[in-house]
This record gives sequence, C-alpha cells and structure tokens, in this order.
Amino acid sequence: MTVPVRFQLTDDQRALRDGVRGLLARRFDRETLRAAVDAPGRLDRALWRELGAAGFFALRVPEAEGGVGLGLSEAVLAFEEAGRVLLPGPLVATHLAAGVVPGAADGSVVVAAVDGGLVEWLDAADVVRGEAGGVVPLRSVDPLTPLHRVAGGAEGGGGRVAVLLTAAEQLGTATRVRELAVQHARTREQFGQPIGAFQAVKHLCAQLLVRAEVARAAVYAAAVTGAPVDIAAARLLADEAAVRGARDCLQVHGGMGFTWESEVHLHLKRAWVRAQRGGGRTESEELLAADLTA
Amino acid sequence: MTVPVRFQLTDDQRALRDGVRGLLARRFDRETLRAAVDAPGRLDRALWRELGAAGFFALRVPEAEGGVGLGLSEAVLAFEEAGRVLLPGPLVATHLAAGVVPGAADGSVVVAAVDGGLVEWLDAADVVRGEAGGVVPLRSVDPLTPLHRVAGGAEGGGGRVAVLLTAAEQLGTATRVRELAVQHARTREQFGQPIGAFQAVKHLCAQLLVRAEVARAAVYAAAVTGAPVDIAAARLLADEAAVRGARDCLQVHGGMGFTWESEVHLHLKRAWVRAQRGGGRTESEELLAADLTA
Amino acid sequence: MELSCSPEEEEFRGRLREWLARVLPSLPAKPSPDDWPARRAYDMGWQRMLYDAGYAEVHWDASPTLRLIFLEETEKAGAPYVGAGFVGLLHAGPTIAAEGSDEQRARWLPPILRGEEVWCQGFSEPDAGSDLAALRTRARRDGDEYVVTGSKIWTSHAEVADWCELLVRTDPAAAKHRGITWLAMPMDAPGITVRPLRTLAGSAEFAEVFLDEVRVPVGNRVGEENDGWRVTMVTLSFERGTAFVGEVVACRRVLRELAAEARKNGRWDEPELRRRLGRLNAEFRALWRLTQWNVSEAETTGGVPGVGGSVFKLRYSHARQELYDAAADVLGPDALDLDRPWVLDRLSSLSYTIAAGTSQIQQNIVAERILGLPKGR
Amino acid sequence: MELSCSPEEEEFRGRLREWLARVLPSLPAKPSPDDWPARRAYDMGWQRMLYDAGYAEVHWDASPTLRLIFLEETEKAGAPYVGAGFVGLLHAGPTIAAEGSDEQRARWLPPILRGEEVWCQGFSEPDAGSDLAALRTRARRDGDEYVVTGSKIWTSHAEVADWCELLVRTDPAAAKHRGITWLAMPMDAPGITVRPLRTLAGSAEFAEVFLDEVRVPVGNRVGEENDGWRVTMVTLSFERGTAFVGEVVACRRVLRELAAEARKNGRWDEPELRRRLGRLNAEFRALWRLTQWNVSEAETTGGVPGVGGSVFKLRYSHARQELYDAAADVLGPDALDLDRPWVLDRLSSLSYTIAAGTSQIQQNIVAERILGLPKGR
Repeated sequence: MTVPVRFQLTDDQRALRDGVRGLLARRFDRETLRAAVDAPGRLDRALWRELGAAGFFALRVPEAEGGVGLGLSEAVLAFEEAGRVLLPGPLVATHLAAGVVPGAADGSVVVAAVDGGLVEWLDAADVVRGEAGGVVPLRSVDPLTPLHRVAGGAEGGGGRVAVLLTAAEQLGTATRVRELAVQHARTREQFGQPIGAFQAVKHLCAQLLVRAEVARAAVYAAAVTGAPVDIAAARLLADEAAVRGARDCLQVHGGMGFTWESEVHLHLKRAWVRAQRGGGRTESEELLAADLTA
Repeated sequence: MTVPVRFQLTDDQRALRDGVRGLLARRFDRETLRAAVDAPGRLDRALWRELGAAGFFALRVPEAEGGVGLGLSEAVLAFEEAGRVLLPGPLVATHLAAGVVPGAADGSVVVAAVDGGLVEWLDAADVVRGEAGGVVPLRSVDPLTPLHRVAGGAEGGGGRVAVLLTAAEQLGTATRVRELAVQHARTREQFGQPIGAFQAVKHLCAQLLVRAEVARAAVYAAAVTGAPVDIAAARLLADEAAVRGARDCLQVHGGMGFTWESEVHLHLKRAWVRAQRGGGRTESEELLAADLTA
Repeated sequence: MELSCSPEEEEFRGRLREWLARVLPSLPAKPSPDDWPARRAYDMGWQRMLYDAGYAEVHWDASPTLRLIFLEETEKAGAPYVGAGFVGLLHAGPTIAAEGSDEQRARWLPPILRGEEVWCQGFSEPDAGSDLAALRTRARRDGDEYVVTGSKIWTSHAEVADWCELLVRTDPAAAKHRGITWLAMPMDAPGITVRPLRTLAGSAEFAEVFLDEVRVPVGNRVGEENDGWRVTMVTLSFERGTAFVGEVVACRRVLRELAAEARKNGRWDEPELRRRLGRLNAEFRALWRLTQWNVSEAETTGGVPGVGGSVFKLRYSHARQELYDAAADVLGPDALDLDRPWVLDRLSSLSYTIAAGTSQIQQNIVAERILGLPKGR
Repeated sequence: MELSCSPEEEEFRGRLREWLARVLPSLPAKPSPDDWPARRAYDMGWQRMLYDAGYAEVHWDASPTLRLIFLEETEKAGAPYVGAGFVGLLHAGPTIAAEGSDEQRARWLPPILRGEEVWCQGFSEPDAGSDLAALRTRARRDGDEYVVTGSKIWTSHAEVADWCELLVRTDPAAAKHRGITWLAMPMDAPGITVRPLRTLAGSAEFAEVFLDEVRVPVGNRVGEENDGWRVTMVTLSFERGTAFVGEVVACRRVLRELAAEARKNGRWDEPELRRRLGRLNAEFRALWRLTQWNVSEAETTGGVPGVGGSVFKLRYSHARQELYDAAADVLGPDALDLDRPWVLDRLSSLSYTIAAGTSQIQQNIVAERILGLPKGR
C-alpha cells in the first residue's frame, strides 16, 4: 500500500512558505515595520510590485491566464506569512482582484474593497470594489491600517475566500505572538529567575500554542475543502487564537508590552481590525449551528 | 459624628450565624451527611422539628404572630450556613410557608413547592405548594435531593425571596468548597511539596476566594435592599461562585475528589440543583439588562 | 495538503463498513454496566469477531490512517467499544510487542488478539496521584520471584482481569524514575485483594487493588530491572495520535443530537444557545482536523509523536466538558435526571481534565518540552 | 447590615452635591491631554477650589464612608479627577503624614492640600517590573546629601512635578527588601532627565526619569535609612478600600451609555449582547457592594485592610476589560475608530491586569497571605 500525500504540507508547499517568509524577511523586517508605523497611510508601492512579481496576488490565477495556477492551500500559507509580519496593505482585496481587475495580479494596481462596513486603505487604492458611496474616514486604532467607514447599514461583504484568507492572517498573528511570548518568558528575569519558570507564565504560553495549533488545523482543512462550514469554523478559531493570543502575549510581557515600541500591541490591533471582516461572528456561528440540523 | 451600623454583620447577626452553625455542627456533622447520602429520600423529621424549634423556619414571621420577627438579612445568614453543610430537605419552601401553612413554622409540617419545573422532596412533604399536577419522579443527580418533574411547560415559580435564599445557599457552597480546596492544597503533597505551593493550584484557590467574596457582597446587599435587580445580580454571581467553585475544587482535589466518598461532588450536584430554581438565568439577565435602560 | 484517502484505504473503509452492517445486528444485547463478568464476555466476544474477520491487529500493525478509519467507522456504526480489551490491546500488548522477549510475545500477545485474556493496569497509587513516578509499591527479589506489597488505584476491569501490567519499585535508593520495574502479574496469585471504587458518577467503574506479599516470577518482567519507567513511556506514547478518535466522532454525533433535542423542546429558538452549539461545532470540527493532522504527521515521521498529542489532550478535555455543559442547558430541568441521555456523561466528563495527567501537568509538559521554557526552581 | 447613611453623612452628601452643582459650570474648559502645563494648572486649580471649600483633606482625615461619598458624588457630577494631584494627595502625602517628622509635614503637606505643588512617583524600574523590591537605583551618602544614580519608569506627570517620591537602594549588600530608602527629590535638581514614554494607546501618559548623580539632602529622607520598604507599604495600603470608587461609578455609567447606544444602533435586539450587558450590570453592582463592604470594614477596624482590597483589584481589573470588550461589540466596526467613545478606554483597560501588580502576582498574594498557602520552592 503506497503512502499517499496527506494532511501535511507537501515539499512544494514548504518551499512556497519558506520563499514568502524569506521575501518578507528581506523586504519587511522590523525596522521597516517601525518606519511604516511612523508614517501611517503610506503604502510601499515598490514592495507591492515586488509581491506582485513574486506571485502573491496571482497565486490562484490559472496559468493559462498568466497566473501561478496554485490553490487555496498555497494562498493560505502565503497569507499566514503576511499576517505573521504584519504586512500592511489591502492584501486580501488585491489578491481577490487578480485576474479580474487589470494590474492587480502583478501589483501595479492596488485594490481595496468594502467589507464589514469598512474599507481598508481607501486613499492608497487605485480601485475600490463594492458599494463605497458615502465613506467617512476613521482615526484607525491600527496605525498600520487606514480605515474608512461606509455609511449605511451594509456590514456584510467579503466572500468565502476573503474570510478564509483573513483567518490565515490571524493564524500568522497567533503563531507570532506565541513566539514573542515564549521568547520574552525565556529571557526576562524576575524574582531571580526567567519568568517562564513560573507556572502561571508557562500556562499562558501553553495555551497560546494550543489555540494556535487548533486554529491551524481548522484553517488548513478549510483551505483543502473550501466548504463554507469549514471556513466558518476556521474563522472563529483563528479570530480567537489571534485576539486572545495577542492579549495573553501582552500579559506575559507586562509593562514592557505596554509601550508603543513593542510589537505586541500592533498584533492585537490588527487582529481586531481583521475580526471585523466578513460580516461578524454571528453569521459564522449561525452557519455552524444550521449545519448541525442539516 | 457617630459611627453608625454599617454594611457589616451586627453583633446580633454574628451571634445568629454562630448559633445556626453550632446547631448544624452538632446535628448534621460529616457522619450524618454520609448516612443521609446512603439513605436517599429519607428526611430526618426530628432534625426538621429541631430546626423549627430553633426558629429557622419562623425567622421572618412577625413576633406578634409567634415568629422570631427578623428580616431577610438574618434569613440569608441562616441559609448560607445550611448551604455550607449541604443540609437536605425543602428548606426554602418550608421557610416561605411559615406563617401561611399551619405547622410549617415549628417544623412539624414539611412543605415542598413547585419551582423551575421541578419539585424537591415531594414524597417526604406533607404539603405541596404550586401547581403540581402530573408529576413524574426523576433519578436525581443529587443523592441528597429527591426530585419530581412537573409535566407541562411551567418552568417559572419561586418568588423573589426564594431566589435570594437559594443564592444564600449557593454562597454557603462557594465558601465551603473554597475551604475544602485550600485544606487539600495545604496538606496533599506531590512532587515533594504541598500542591498549594504550585502557582496553578494557588491561582485556582485565589479565584475560589474572589468569586465567593464578590458573591457574598452581592447576596448580603440584596438581603438589605430586597430589590429585584439586586436579587437578580446576587443570583447570577452566587450560582457562578458555587458551580465554578465546586468544579475548581474538584480540579484541586484531582483523583481524590472523584470518589463517591469525597464531599466535593455533593456540593457540585447540589449547586446544579439550586441553579435550576427561580426560572433560569435568562430571566435574571434580562431583568438586569432592562435595568440599564430604566 | 490533502484530506482524501487513497483508493486502498477507501476500499478498506468500504469493506469494514459492509462487515459492520452485517455483523452488528447479530450481536447479543449489551450487558448491565454493573455486571462485570457479563461485560467481559461481551467485550471479548466482540474482540474474537474482529480477530476472525482480520481486524484484530488494526491497533498494532496498521498505518495510522487505517487505524483512524477503523476507529471512525466502528464508532459511526455504533459498534462496541474496546472495553475490557483496552489495556491488553492498547497498553500492555504494545509494550510487550515492543520490549518483551520472543517467548513473552508468544505467551501473551495471541490471547490478547483473540479476546481470550483480559489485562488491567496497576500504575496509579493513592499517594502518587499526578506524580506517577512517586509510586511506592515495593517488590523485593526472592530467588526467581519478586515479592510485591503495596496498593494501586483507578484500576478498571480488575475484577475480571487475568493479568495486571504492574509498576513496582525495585530500588528504593535510586532517584525516583530510576528504581521502577514493569511486571506482568497474574491476577489469581495469592495476596491480591480487589475492592471496587465508587466514583462520583455512582458507578464502580474502577477498583483499588491491594497487594500483600504477592509472588511474581522474574520471567514475568518485561525489560530490565529498574528500567520500567522507560518501558512504560513506550506504552504511554504508543497511540497518542488516535487515542480519542472514537470519542471525537461520538462528540460530533452528540452535538447533532443536542441540536435535534433543542429543536424539539423549543430551546433552538434562543439565539444564545443556538450560537453556542454552533461554536461547539467549530470546536469539534477543528479537533477532528487536528486528529487528522496528527495522524498524517505520525505517518510521515514513522509514529514519533509531534506537538499534536498534548495539544489535543488539553483542548479536547476542556471541549468535552463544555459540550456536556451545553447539553445541560439544552435539557433544562431534565439535566438533573440521571436517566436522561448525557447526564451521566456530563459527570464522567469531569474526570477528563484530571485523569492521565491533569491539565495543569499537561500545560507544564507543553511549556517545558515543546516550548522549551525552564523548569521552576 | 445596612446600606443607608447616617443623617450627618446625608447632610455632607447634600452639601457637596449642591456645591458641585454651583461650581462645576464655572470651571474652565478641559485642557488637551498632551498639554502638560495646562493639565497641571487645571488640576491644581480644582484642588484649590476643593481646599477653599473645605474638601481638600477628605482623602486624609475623613471617615472611609465620607471619602466614599465624596468620590461617588464628584464622579457622578462629572467633576475633574484628582489628576496631577494624585501622587501628592494619595501616595506621598499620606506617607509623609504617617512617617514624616513635624518639620517635614509642615513643609510638604500644606502645598499639596492647597494645590500648589505636584508630586510624581519614582518607584518602578525597567528591570524590576513586578518585582518592585529588585530596584537598582543607587544612592550613596556624601556628607549631608545622597547622590542618586539610576532610572525610573511609568512616572506620570514627571514633566510638571515639583517633587518625586523616590525609592533608592542605600545598602546593596542587604537582603532585597532591606536596603531601600524613601526620599523626596526636588525635580529641578541637576542630573534629572525626563523622557516621555509613549504607550500602546499612543499617548505619552507616562515618562522615564533618568538620574545621573542627583544630589538629595539627607533631610529629605522620610523614615530611617534602609527602612524605605516598610515606609512605602504604608502608602500602598493606605487607600486600598476606596482606590477605585470613582472608576466603579464611571463603569456603571458607561454600562448605561452602552445600553443607550445599543438601542440606538439596533444591537439591543440581539439577546446575546443584551444579556451580556445584563451580566455586566450584575458584575459592577456586586463590585460596588464589595466596595461598600470594604469601606464599612475599614471603618470598624480603623483602616486595617481586610481581604477585600486584593479581591477587589483582581476581579475589577478583569471586569473592566470585559466591559470595554462589550463596548467594542456594541460599536461594531466603529470600535476601530479612536475618535469614538470607549475605544481609547479599551486600550488603556489592557493595563489593568498588569499595572500595580499583575493579576498573576495578585493571585499569589491572595493565596499566600490570605489563604495561607505555602510559598513555592
């Protein structure tokens, strides 16, 4: 009996993930992140084109149409990496526009979209998709995501794939804040020992891992099946892993996480922003409830 | 400026509480409790009359009508003590019947009542209050509380005072499980030290105290004001302190709490039974929500 | 990443499903939970049927994925649980297979697979608790025998077991994990007293086992003297990935039953309850995916457990308790009736964050062994 | 047990309420949060008004109940917070009152009460964190002066303070809590550098204070040399019972505002959100009752703090975070707008489980000091 490819990353998928990680480490390191925080609203168009050239936006566009011809699984891995480093910009909207809006695929055109009653990066975008009449700028809680509020009730928007890719970004944050918490717990000393030697800190870190890994299984599975109910589950678990994770990471960091210079609060704020996409939790929960009676 | 009596127990209230505690320690000690567990459904009528003679049921009946003439505060203290030792029997129903049903006040008559779709101690009762047509016996999860289910939808019942006295019993359980957990944590050794030296156990115990003391403030205040919204708050907090408290106490006890001989599960089961009284959480939460817009 | 199975595996699934549909209706009625000999007979009978049909060794020899399919399908079909065969098939047997001599394997393994001999486990002790290695049951060497004195607790099926996989202390002077030895003790040896242990659920699912100068032949030792801790760890990590497959499948079925009950009694109309069940659906779907992930990982690493096992245990034990709390809210006042479905399960779910390492211990393990955090002073 | 006040207290409340109604409309406009000198002037102006009206000493001399009434009524009336007067009135002042010499009291207390001098606090250090006693700022004696070098963090109002209550290490050889001394440092002394510290909320509410050979006269020492830890603990437990009175009153107002907002934007129709606000109502009502309980207890025990203080802090810091999470759910997408009410408060609520002893440390304190559990090895 042959051992088939399983519910694990293939070698190609690993290579793709490592490639994206490498690109982002080169082009969006910690200094670039801090610079972006200090110049809110400025989108790095050169980086955007570089992402386009690397296939980030055209990843799922068929090869016949000039795209990379890969699937949701690969897109999820790429977006997880983007979430991990807090890459700014309307990534999901531009990715979804590739193959539809000319120039989106290669990163020469920046595409924003209405989702959850909001538009991210409206002023920086060349094209805005969705009903964006009567937009009002907000003072965004996330220094890396300029926001406009769409007047009127429509808080829905963001299709199935947008929700999944957002969940992948949340997974990236969940993974990153676990790393940050563990790193801090290993090195910060209090009462004569690393704080990671205290059970209370240990257990916070353990739960950071548990939430991230459960979310990972859900997000990757949803990428494989593409089923709405799997995506709804992935979204709930990834939101929880990112938001709770960032808060627990902050708790582990104590006062040091409370400064503007810390990376932790940027993850929390971005996680809040992402959690507003895709029409709120309620819809996902109702979908999952309805599934039980199907 | 004189220092008035405050939101603290008066000397008389302390004396009353100590008196009830003493009576229960004499007449319902641990051996009596275990004997009662092994003979489910048998109500100790001698003890019932003794409670009656001590004024437990007639506590709030006016002196002019032969009662003790005290108020809700004193009743709450007495019921807290009853909850603490898991005293069996339809205590709330009989207390509420004193001065209304002849014989209830002095403990010669046992009174049960329909509440939350259930009747406790139906077979042992001389009088049943409320609409109890079509009752069906259950196999009760609490070995110390025989239960009948009332057919039909009516799951309400139990007035304001019944809800408050039930909260007082829950407070008794919350206090007792905190004592049991701390006692176990101090004496049980694992990995070469008392388990109470481990932060994880410490924090479980600390939260047991926090929940019980917050509930205490809410229950005592509700006894002073008698206001429905205060009683609703007391009920929610006392239910939480008792149920979560008993579960955390079980967790502290580990396998040793999982045996039939342990006292911990009796508290958890009784807390579950009491939480069904007074028409469910929803009603209390809605009352508290409505209060915000009043 | 894939979630589909190979054609060979689908063929296995189809064959198994067909077989289950054929044989399950012919099974005798389930025995009463308090009738231990009848339970033994029932469970062993089922094991014999599996053996005859060629499914007996699925826990041992098959690929993790086939094991997953086996556990999934038997649970879905409502087949009997492993029951009295649990320790033999999933703990003692694999230990003997991995660490025993040829002779020992030949003596003990076939009767386990054929459903002829029942094993129980003598690991836990009242004073050791979560600190398993603190066990005190003593064995002193007397010629060709060990003479064992002490007591064990939380032993299932002790009343009807033929053998007990026993951990004893053979070197009291050695550091705590070092002086331990693994023995196969015949349960009919003189000096053994079994006393049923009633749990908070009211049932006598477990027993205490008291040992008073019980003589065990040295030939019944698996592994070297004082090497029992290592031998045991082999057992404990053996089926990490698939230990809870059946239970997760069952929990997902319970969730659907809860939704049906809630629709019947009207509580489905409460959005808060409905959405809570929706969240639990997400939770158990994710746990199922995590199981598939762990099984696939075990397949590629040759069975070496990854981070998945401890992560799964921590989350699942909590989720199971949440599930039965939700069940209580669906039932309302009926949640106090032991004759209602889910009420006993709610009680036994309380043990999940305690048994086989409390959640507190599990979190230490995850933090220290997986995340590399330092031990406390 | 009673919750009503005495006639004298009701008279105090009535008089205060009347005064507040009269003077509040005449207050100048609130200064911008970033304009520190203007904030100082505003806060000190308010303190002077309180002084002139006879309310300045309410934090020090009045019964706990009168203090409770004062804090409740000023919050309800929307009066200014203590602001730049905080450390002087609630930390340094009480410490000097309790432990200072007659001369020191005469020098420092009247300007605090009259709103003339601002104090800041130099306790926390970057490397000490929750382990306050691990502070490293050194002071060596040189004749009639201490020469201080080191750095402090999380200091509010440092830019505009006249004095800093400073903890320094005077005996590096002594056990950690022993070698600490309490000094009043004039903020205009040479060698002090104040650098604003931006928090995650984006504001510079705090500062770092760097000390390079700063000379402080020995006469500015309160208490004995090396006895500063005990001196400080007097301060820290001083107003345990009433520290959060104003905030609890404010949280209860926020809850009502949230309900109003939810009715306006339609989310009140979602039972889950509505019931969640109902539960928070129960929570903050109970916290208010606990405050009253603690204050009454302080009155009968003469100010000795009971279990209430730590219990309150643990529960309240968590409840406050829950409140602002609920606020975010009421706001929906608007919760991402810093110009909306509650959004900045949500950010600052994140510090509540960290500042002044993390919840983890608080739970240790409750378990060890109140419940008597043993310290870990």
